[in-house]
This record gives sequence, structure tokens and C-alpha cells, in this order.
Amino acid sequence: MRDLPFGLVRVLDEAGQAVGPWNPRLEADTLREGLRAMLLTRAFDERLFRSHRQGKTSFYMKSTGEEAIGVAQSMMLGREDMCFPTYRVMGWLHARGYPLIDMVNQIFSNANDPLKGRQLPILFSARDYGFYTLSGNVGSRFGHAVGWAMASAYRGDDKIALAYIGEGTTAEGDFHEALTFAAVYRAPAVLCVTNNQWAISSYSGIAGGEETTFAAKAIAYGLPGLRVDGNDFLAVWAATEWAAERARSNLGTTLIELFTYRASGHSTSDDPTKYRPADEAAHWPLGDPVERLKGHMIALGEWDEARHAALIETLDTQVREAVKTGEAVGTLGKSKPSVAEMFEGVFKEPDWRVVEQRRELGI
Amino acid sequence: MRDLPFGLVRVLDEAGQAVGPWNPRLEADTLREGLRAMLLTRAFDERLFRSHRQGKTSFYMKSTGEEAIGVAQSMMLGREDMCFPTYRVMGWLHARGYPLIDMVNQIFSNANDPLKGRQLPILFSARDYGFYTLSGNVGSRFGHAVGWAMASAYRGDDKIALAYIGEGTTAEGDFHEALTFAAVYRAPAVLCVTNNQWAISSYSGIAGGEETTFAAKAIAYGLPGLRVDGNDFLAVWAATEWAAERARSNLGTTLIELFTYRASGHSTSDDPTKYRPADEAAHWPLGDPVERLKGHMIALGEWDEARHAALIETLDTQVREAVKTGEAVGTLGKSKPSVAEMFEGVFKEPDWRVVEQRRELGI
Amino acid sequence: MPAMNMIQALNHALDVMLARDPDVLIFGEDTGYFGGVFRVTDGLQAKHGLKRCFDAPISEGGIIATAIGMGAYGLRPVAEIQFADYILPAFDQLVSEAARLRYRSAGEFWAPITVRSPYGGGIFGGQTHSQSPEAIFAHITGLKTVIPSNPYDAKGLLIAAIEDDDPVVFLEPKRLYNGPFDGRHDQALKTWAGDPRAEVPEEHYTVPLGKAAIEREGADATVLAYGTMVHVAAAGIAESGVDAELIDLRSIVPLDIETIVASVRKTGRCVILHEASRFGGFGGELAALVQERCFYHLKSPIERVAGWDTPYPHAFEWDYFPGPARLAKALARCMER
Amino acid sequence: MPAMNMIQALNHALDVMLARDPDVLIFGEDTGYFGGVFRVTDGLQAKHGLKRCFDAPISEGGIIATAIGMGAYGLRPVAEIQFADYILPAFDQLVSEAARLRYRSAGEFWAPITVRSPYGGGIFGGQTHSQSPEAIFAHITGLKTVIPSNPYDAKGLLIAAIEDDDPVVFLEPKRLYNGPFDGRHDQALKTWAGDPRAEVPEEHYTVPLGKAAIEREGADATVLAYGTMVHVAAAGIAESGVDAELIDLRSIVPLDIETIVASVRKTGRCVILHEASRFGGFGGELAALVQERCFYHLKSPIERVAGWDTPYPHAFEWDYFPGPARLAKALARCMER
Ligand SMILES: Cc1ncc(C[n+]2csc(CCOP(=O)(O)OP(=O)(O)O)c2C)c(N)n1
Ligand SMILES: Cc1ncc(C[n+]2csc(CCOP(=O)(O)OP(=O)(O)O)c2C)c(N)n1
Ligand SMILES: [Mg+2]
Ligand SMILES: [Mg+2]
Repeated sequence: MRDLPFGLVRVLDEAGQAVGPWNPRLEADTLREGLRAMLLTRAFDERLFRSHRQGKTSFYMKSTGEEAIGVAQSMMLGREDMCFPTYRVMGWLHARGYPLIDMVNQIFSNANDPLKGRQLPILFSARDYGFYTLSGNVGSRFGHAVGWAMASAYRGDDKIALAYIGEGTTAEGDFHEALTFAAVYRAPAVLCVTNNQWAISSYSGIAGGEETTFAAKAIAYGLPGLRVDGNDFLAVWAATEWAAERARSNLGTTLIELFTYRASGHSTSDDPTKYRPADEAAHWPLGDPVERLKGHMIALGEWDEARHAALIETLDTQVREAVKTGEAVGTLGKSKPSVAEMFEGVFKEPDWRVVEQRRELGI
Repeated sequence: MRDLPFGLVRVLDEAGQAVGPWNPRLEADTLREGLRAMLLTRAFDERLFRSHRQGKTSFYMKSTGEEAIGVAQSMMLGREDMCFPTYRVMGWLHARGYPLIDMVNQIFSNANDPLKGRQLPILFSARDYGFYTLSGNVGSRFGHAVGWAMASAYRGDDKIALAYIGEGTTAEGDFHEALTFAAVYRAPAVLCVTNNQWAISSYSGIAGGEETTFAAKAIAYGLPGLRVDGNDFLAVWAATEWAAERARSNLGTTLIELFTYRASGHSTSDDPTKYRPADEAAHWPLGDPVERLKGHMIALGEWDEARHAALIETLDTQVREAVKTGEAVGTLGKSKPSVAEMFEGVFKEPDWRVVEQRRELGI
Repeated sequence: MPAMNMIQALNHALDVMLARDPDVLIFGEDTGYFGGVFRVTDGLQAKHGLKRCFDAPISEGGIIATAIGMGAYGLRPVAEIQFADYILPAFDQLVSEAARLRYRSAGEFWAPITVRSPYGGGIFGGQTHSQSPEAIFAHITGLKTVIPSNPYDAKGLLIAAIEDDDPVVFLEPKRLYNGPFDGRHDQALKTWAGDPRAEVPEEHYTVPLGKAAIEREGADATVLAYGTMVHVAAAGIAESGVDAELIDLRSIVPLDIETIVASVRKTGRCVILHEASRFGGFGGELAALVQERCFYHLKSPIERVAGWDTPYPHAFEWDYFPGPARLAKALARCMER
Repeated sequence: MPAMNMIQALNHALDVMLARDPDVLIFGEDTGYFGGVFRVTDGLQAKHGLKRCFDAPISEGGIIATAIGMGAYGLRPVAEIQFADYILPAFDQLVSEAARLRYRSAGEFWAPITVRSPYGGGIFGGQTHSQSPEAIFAHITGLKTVIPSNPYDAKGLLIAAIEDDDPVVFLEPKRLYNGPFDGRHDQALKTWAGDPRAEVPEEHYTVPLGKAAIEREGADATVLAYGTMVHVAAAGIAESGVDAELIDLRSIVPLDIETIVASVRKTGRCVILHEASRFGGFGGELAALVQERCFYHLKSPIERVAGWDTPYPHAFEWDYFPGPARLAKALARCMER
């Protein structure tokens, strides 16, 4: 087990065949569903990124190149499980059919924003979809997953928690503290490092990635650590299944490094050509996860170029319609929830301070 | 190298012989000096602990059972190196001849307290003795050692930093952050976990010690990790020498787990019989470090019972005299530095607030 | 009604809640088998089992993060931080997460957690076992901060805090654990025995968060205090001979502004007393509020009596600690003007 | 004298200090090759080398701990925290270590570090890219807190902070990086070009810590502000028509109490303006000090205009942000009484 963190779990080979002991042997429908959700994630990202350029939102972040992760894990895990996301696993929501229009409204901070205008775009919360509340701070929810998982075990439930952290963010104390608690209390959790090789402008070496693998950090806690090809939908699925099974059998936490690549800029505020070769993305070391799954399905005879093109078309239409509907409600600054929402939810019941201040503002 | 953290570096065998590849082959004078400093540490602890019972100080903490650590490392490292201590390595100061009377005055918080009455007893600072300022917070100086070591490298100096952290405190984020920086910047530092098996009332398992060794945490950072018999003066010396040599040759940081045992209570506020078998200390798993070094020296023909008894007598007299001198200055509440010292040193130059407040207090 | 010291009253509150609500659980450094360094969780593991009361790694950030996750699941964890000085490594968890969960998720998640911690000075604990960090919590939107001054309130407020659906920082004045302390350090130690505020009902009861107590009625000045300082204030008032009204705030967030304003409008003078260093302390907020709302009733400047603007200095504990004499002087100054 | 925006002025200060003092070095998240997400360290690595200006792991606690260790060795590190909201994971290092090193070691060790961080709102950054945490630093004994409001001061204050032998938290109003901003968000963006405060000498100079600037003289009221709010205050004063004196505090610790008191004694009225939420904010301390020292000169209650007591709400930025209209109203209220 001490060697696992230094290998790389892969299922899809160069020829698009699913090979080796980790092959999860998924149904063709499952593959199609996965591909759909990944393509939807990508289509949504493209369009909403453009909305930002048009001034319709204050901020956006793409998952480009990393879609296999959120999608495979969302599909693999149960509806009662909870994911503690980063901003780069929106595929989780797309795979679970979270309404596009709700996403759009949140991103436009308009009157129908499900988060009531209180949160930066894409820092979603979607309890019913097993998606814990995001925040701008990186890392600080990693330990919540462990507490949540411990609570599930305490209650005798069989729900498990899955958490993400970027490879750059593993340097935070939160990472270490979460793993320590996970190990000591044998929390039914799956803790994932998404190693997309970049943290804004810093390559993974600045987080210690040149000294060893991120999966190897598991050894410090006596936990199993898996290093997985994060651009391989099947490998992500299989590793997650293995770790989830361990968690549900009360064998405790697994640390999974998902080796991937951030193909786009960090966010709408970022210009990656300032710090990395402009063509780096073209040489994705592990290949585009969408292309790889598509190739596999075509090799299986379960997919073809025409259906692929049609699917992209359909998804883009869905996204465009959602965006149009959202725009009709309004975009950043043109529409927003009632200002009263600014004062709600500080506490469960408002205290005199917000009551008075609301009055002062005349609302 | 990945297996080192799971072994145990030992030199002294059951028969008191120095054996194996780690034997540092020390001169007999060095051994005698080490034994003296360990015995002094113990004598000092015994007497000052009693002073607390007599109300002469507010607080005391003993290093009993762990004396080999501070003493061997203090002797092995250079005068220009800096140690970032915990409260349980007072042997560092005893080995370097820090004046007993200064220690006593600090512990009695009297008029001659070198820390001017500002700090809790035994939370020393002794720059000239390579001993960094202690504080009540555990763990929060571990990263200072890394920054200090980086500064030394930056300046092109060959000073190195040595830091301690208790095994319980490895659970703090500070531990992880220090190791991350140490690895990424290849800091010339030796980072030590003193695993004395207890953290107040919590056994080492609460810090993850049942899942793996503390030395194994080095693997998470791609650093070498040594697990060392901390009650074996020669093993501690040899491991420190190895790590110091690495640091000085710009090979970076080593993590050393010093496996030992806290033979006494946590502090004067603690009653260990409440949470561990009263006779546990009698079965020290690695033996009393003082007895082991003594046995070795006798086996070498460099020491005998009579000299041992005489040395204890001499040291106790030295300690008693220092305590008497300190008592003559005054003990807790009977003597203290000028109250003006309360207002000094908040900033380099006082601002109007403390100037006014000093005036308000009429001093 | 049995007499309890503050440790017993707090222990009782936890015991009652463990028995009453299966969602309550307790953890912290040394809180399990050992029962806590101040013994507040003594016996709870033996009585309620290892799953309900256990030890945590030395990781305050990890403790609060874990508690938040449990709270989000639906439990009501009570975390102990061994000394309030050591809450700081968990400050980000409290501020960026616990306090903001409900707001940012539009009510989907919240953190019904209670963070207990002994705070304050008077025990010769030196710099890092004596501090009073309440001001840095009071400024955080979404966080409640509660500070009892006697065993009865301690039990009732702690139960209220645990039952509250928002995160509560519950600061326990460690100098009051074993007896009231009025700042006269040279006098014999008092215990809680015989003090009516130490008569603590066995059963469940609450003292509501956000309601101050008028500890003493008075006509000529208002003294605002909390925690240990309530007792110091009483002594200082007696020493001054001023007929001052003494208000024990009990919780600083939510703050009982009505009681404060009514009193100062009546008396026309106000002195604020806290242990924390003065500059930027909670006394500033209180003074600002009082002058905003009682300006035309004030006969003299609002005074603040507080720790000096230095770190907590071990040997100078009684020079630093704002004792009754300093309060009495401030009251006298108010009356002269 | 070249015109510089605030980013250029700060970059210039760092450049000057790197060239002048081999003990100065700079690090933080993305500060090296990339030059910082706000470009403040742009070009410094290329010019001064990898050893002088480099990237740090995402670990604010680690960054400050490392800086303290370097400071104890004898260097003068300047650490950047990418957003002030993210200082919190390092709060324990700042409070328990940086601020206390000198005092507790009786002067054997100290931390001559500067922690730069963009703070404040007005850029639609939402909850965790907009906060103003100055109050929690101001309360910490041993820590200095500096906040410039224009390019000239930014350079001079930053150099003074780096040369200071105590730890300084240096908060940069990110809304002012590219131009002055008076809170009128619906008007065209202004740049610093043409503003006399943007004329920044090339060479080394300092603006001393602890000296406020009288930004505008006035007879009838005093407005206390810092950072972005200095510009908002100027607009609000103009809008109100009140002849108010505007004081730019520039550093809140040390605080220029003399200038404040002299002004309020002259004008008899005081309004405090800050972005941070009101309760427990630094305005409380200012109000308390002013009424303590100017009580008999005050003609009306000291007003505080500040962020509401809610987290920073993304879509409601301009409802939350205390703009010129709110200040003008407060000034008018003062004058009526
Ligand atoms: C506590 C904290 N520190 C710093 C930041 C600023 N920041 C936002 S994203 C980011 C990079 C994160 O990199 P990584 O963890 O690798 O995640 P990725 O963006 O690559 O998915 C940083 C430094 C933050 N949001 N929170
Ligand atoms: C940040 C912080 N948290 C908690 C404490 C309280 N505390 C003091 S010593 C201690 C136990 C430390 O155990 P360990 O690290 O194993 O060191 P040992 O005492 O065994 O040498 C604790 C929890 C503290 N001093 N600082
Ligand atoms: Mg990354
Ligand atoms: Mg220990």
C-alpha cells in the first residue's frame, strides 16, 4: 500500500481501450451520461465566460480540462452523500441535473439568484444536490467534510463525504488538520487533491510537487493514497468507487490525487500567457478528458462523430436558452434580489442592529 | 530512504555497548559532559518543581526522561546555530552553561528576571545560547525555524536551525506549513518531533500515532525522516550529526522523530495518575536515558558509581546555591522587576498610549 | 437547590444536554477520559460514552472545522478550546466559515456550534493563558459571544448557546471557576458556597442570549461589565461610595442595548470595565453606542477602565489587572465633573 | 516628478528598498515571476533576482511564520497576502508571535516584518475579496497598522513600514490602486493622472507612521477616515455643504491622537467613516477616544458611518458601501443638533 501513491491509476489506454484491473466496466448508458455532463460543463463554461466579457457577471471560473473529475465522482456517489467542492468541479452539478437557469441567475446576481445576491458568482451552494456551500477562501472546507463524515458515522448513517482541494492549497494547514482528524477518527470520507499543475501562476513545485507526489501525503497519516489519471473518466470512477467502498465499510478515509491539467486561465481575472507557454495547453500531458472518453465510446461502437456533434449542438442550445432566460431576468447591476436580502440570514433571527440599519436604509 | 522512518536508530544496546553503523564514536570527555548536563537538568527540575510546591513560582515543567535530547543536540550543534525549543528541552541550556541563577530568577519572576517579569516561568529566551524565545502556544515557532534557516542560506551563512515540536502538536497546521516551506525552499534545518507518547492526558494515538510513525510524516514532503531512540544519547547525537551535515551541505531539511517518554506529569498543574497507570513510568519502554549513558560509560571503564554519586552531589549543590541566591532576591510576588518594565518593549519606541498609561499608574 | 461552583454548573449544563439531545457531543483537547484541564467535562465520557465526549488532536483549527462539518450535518457539537488564547489558530474557521455559512448559502447550511473556552486573567497564567479576546469576536458578523459571571448564568447561558442555531463563542472567566473574585487579590480566596448566584437548579433551564442583568440598581452612574469584571465592578462601586447601577452584559453579541441605554439615560454617567487591553477593545464599541444614544443625557465623558495596552505581563498581573480601585477612581472622576 | 498610480508607487517603494537594503526580500502567493495578482511586485524578480522576490506556497500561516523567522535572523521580509480576507489563517502568527516577540523575549528577538495586503471593497469581489479587517489588528498590542489613501503616501508609508523595526500590517485599499474613488460608482472611472497626490518622487523618502494628514481644513465638523474612505469623505463633505475638516489617519496604530483631538476641539463635531461593518469596528475606538478627550467641546453625538452589520454582500455592494450620501446625511444631522 505504501507504493500506491507513487504509481498512476489509469484505465483508458492510448488506443481508447479500457484496460487493467481498475476497469470499472460501466454500462454504455453511463458512459453516454458522463460524456453529456462533461460536454455540458464545457459548453456552460464557454458561454458564461463570454458573458463575463460582455459585463453580465462580475466573475467566472472554468473547469476546462478537468471535467472528468466532478462528473465521474458525482455520478458514482449516492444522492445522500455530500461533496465539499472547489470552484473547479462544476461538473458535479451538471451531472446531477442542477437547473442551468439557477446557475445562470446566481452568476448574474439577478433577482432570481438562489443565493440571494450574497455570494460571488459560481460560489454555489446546492444542498439537495449534495453540494456544500463554496466560499472564496480555498481549503477551509476540507475539514468540514471530515466532521460531516464523522457525524454520519456517529448517527449510524451510511452517507459519506467527498472533498476537493487544489494541489496548491494542500500547503494550507487546513489540509493537514483534516487528514489528521480523518485518520484518527476513521472518518468515512474520500479526500481528493485535484492536481491541475497550476495554482494561479505557481506551478505545482511551489506546493512541494517536485519533492514527491500529492498522493504520498497519505503516508503521513497512515492512510491509503491513490494517484489517479484525472483526465480518465473510467479511472476516476474506479478509484472513487474503491475509496467509497472503503469508507462505507468503515475502513476510513482514502486520499486520492487526481492528476490533471488546468487548460484555461485561473479565472476571468487571469491571463495565463503571462506565466506559462501559450501553447502549453495544446500539449495536455494526459489528453483532453472529453476526447478520451469520446474515443473510447467510439472504439466500443457506442458513439460516433455525428451524435457527438448533435449532442454538442443540443447542449449549447440548452445553455443558450438558460442564459437568455437569465438575461431576461437581468444581469449584474441590472437586476438583483430585494435589498432586504442583504440583512437576512446573518443570524437565524435578526438582532436589533440589522433591524435598525434596515430602517435607516428605508427598506 | 522511504523505509528509514519505520525503523529505529539505536546505538546503545541492552548491555550498554555502542553498536552499529550509527555509533558516533564520541570521546569519553564528551560523554562525561553529556552525562553531567543531563544530571544537571534532572537535578534542576527536581528542585524547582519543589519550589513550585512551596509557592515560590507560579509554574514549572520538567523534562524528566527526555534529557538526552536537548543535551545531545545542544552539544552537537554549533554556537551559531539556533534552536527553536519546546518547554521540554531545557537540557539545551544546561549543556551550554546558561547561568543557573538567571534561570532561577526567571522562574521566580523576581527583580533580576532576565525576561523582566513579562513571561511565564521557563518560557525562556537566550539568544546568546542559541535558544529562541519560547511561548505558551505550542507549535507556532516551528515555522520560524524554517524562515531563520532560509535567511541563513540567503545570507550565505552556514548556520542551521533546529526546531522541536511535541508529537501531540504535530496535529497543528503549523507543523505541516513548516515542513512544506522547508521542503520547497530546501531550508538548512533539522526539524524534530519529540514523541514522548503523551500530550497532557492524550496518548500519541490522538495525534495519529497509531496509524503510522511521526517520522513517516517526512514522506509527505519528500524529506528524509529518521526515527530515533530519544533515550539513547549516542543515537540522538548521531542522527543530529547526520541531519546537520545534510543541512550544512545544502541538501535541505531532515525530519527526526525522537522516540522517548514523558516520565513526569505534564506540568505543575497536572496529575498524571488521573489518566495513566501510576506505575507506567517505572516501565520506561526505552529505559532511563541517564542510566543508559551511565551504564555505557561504566562499561567503557570511563565512569563508576562513586564518581556518579559525587557528580550528583556537586550538581545538586550548584542548583541549591542558585536557588538560594534567587530566593535572596525574591520569589513570586515577593520581588519583581520595576513595574515600568510592563510598559517597555511593546514597540521599539513607546507610543502615546503606554506613555499616558504609565503616567496614569504614576510610574 | 444545590450550590455549585462554575465548573460544576457548566458540567451540569453539558450533562443535561447530553442526556436530552442525542445530537449534542463534546470534544476538545483533553476533554474525554481526563475531563478537561479545568475539569469542566469531568465524568461525562464515563457517563455518556466515548462517542459523546472524546479527546481531540492538538489542532484548534481542526477542532472547529470538524465541529462545523458536524453542525452542517445536523449535530450540535460543543467544542472546547483549552485556553481562549489558543482560539487564534481557529480564527479563520470561526470567521470565514462558522459565522458565514448561513448567510452565504442563503440558509442551506448553518453551524449550530458552541465553542467553550476559559478566558481572562487573575491566575498568574502569563501572556498566553490570560488574554481576553472578546473584541475580535464581537466585530464578526454572524458570531455570537457570551460571557457568564456566575454559576446560575453559566448553566443557563450554556444551554441556551447549545440550543441556539447560530455559532456561539462561550467565554468562561477562569478566575471565577472556583469562586467569585472581586480583584482584591490580597484577600482570602472565596468560594461560591453561600452565594445565591451559585444556587443552580438540577434541571434544564435557559438564560436567554442578549439579555443583560442589572446586578445592582443605582442612580448616579452606570457601570457596564461582564465576566470577572462584574465582581470587580461591585467591589469598585462599594469602594467609591457612588450610587452606581451595575449591568452585567452576559452576552456582548447580541447586546442588550435597551437595558444599557435606559440605565445611562437615567444615571447620566457611564464607566465601562473590561480586562482586555483598552485600545480597540469592546469598550470602544460600548462607549460609541452609549454616546450615540445618550449624548444629551451624559453629564461627563464615558470612562473606560481596562487592561493597559501591553501584552499580558506575568509578574505584573496586579498592576495590569483593572481592579476595584481603578474603577472607584473612574467613578469619582465622573462624579466630580 | 512622474505621475504614478498606487500600484506603481508601491512597486517603486519595493524596488527602492530592494536596491538599497540587501536584507529586504519579498514573497507571497504569485508575487514572483508573475508579479502579483494586482501587479504590485511586477518586474521585481526579473530585476532583483529569484532570491529577492519569489513565490510562496498557498499557506498564509506559513508565509508569516517564515517571515518572522527571517526577521528574527536579521532580514526585513515583506510578505504579501493576496487579499486581506486571507490574513485570517495567519492571524495566530501575527498576534501570538510577530506582535509579541520583542516584549516576551525582553528585546532579544523582534520581527521587523511588513505584511502587505489589498483590502476593502468597491470592486464587486464579494464576501471574501472585499473585507476590511483593520479593527482586529488595531486591538493587538505590538502590531502596527497602516493604510495609505494615495500614491505619494503609499510609497512613503511602505518604505517607512519596511524600515520600521516592529511588525506592520500594511493594508492597501484595492479600489484606489488605479485611481481615486469617491464612492460615486455610477460615474466614469478616474485615474490618478493629474492628481497632485500621484506625483511620486523617484527616490527614497518616507512618510512617518503615526502622523495623520489634514486633507481638508474646516471649521464646523471633523471627519475621520482612512483608505478609500478619504475620497468618499471628501465627496460627502462637498455634497453636504458643511465646512468640515477631513483627517486622513494614514496609520491607525500608531494613531495620531493629537491631530484628531485638536481638530474636534476646534470644530465640536465628529463623524467617523469606515468600510468595515460598524459593530466592534475601529470607529468605536475612535468615538471612545474623541468623547473621552473632547467631551466638553462636542456639540452633537459623534456619528459613525460604516458598513452594515452583515457580511459583505456581493450584489448589494452599493447598498452596503458607505458612500458620500450617507456621510453627507450624517454631517447634516450633526449640524442640526
Ligand atoms: C485562503 C486563501 N488564500 C489565497 C487565496 C487566493 N487564491 C484563490 S485560488 C488560488 C490558487 C489555488 O490553486 P489550487 O489550490 O491549485 O487550485 P486550482 O485553482 O488550481 O484549482 C489562490 C492562491 C484564496 N482564495 N484563499
Ligand atoms: C496552540 C496551543 N494549543 C493548546 C495548548 C495547551 N497545551 C499545552 S501543552 C499541550 C500538550 C502538548 O503535547 P505535546 O505536543 O506532545 O508536547 P509534550 O508536552 O508532550 O512535550 C497542550 C495541549 C497550547 N499551549 N497551545
Ligand atoms: Mg491547482
Ligand atoms: Mg508529547
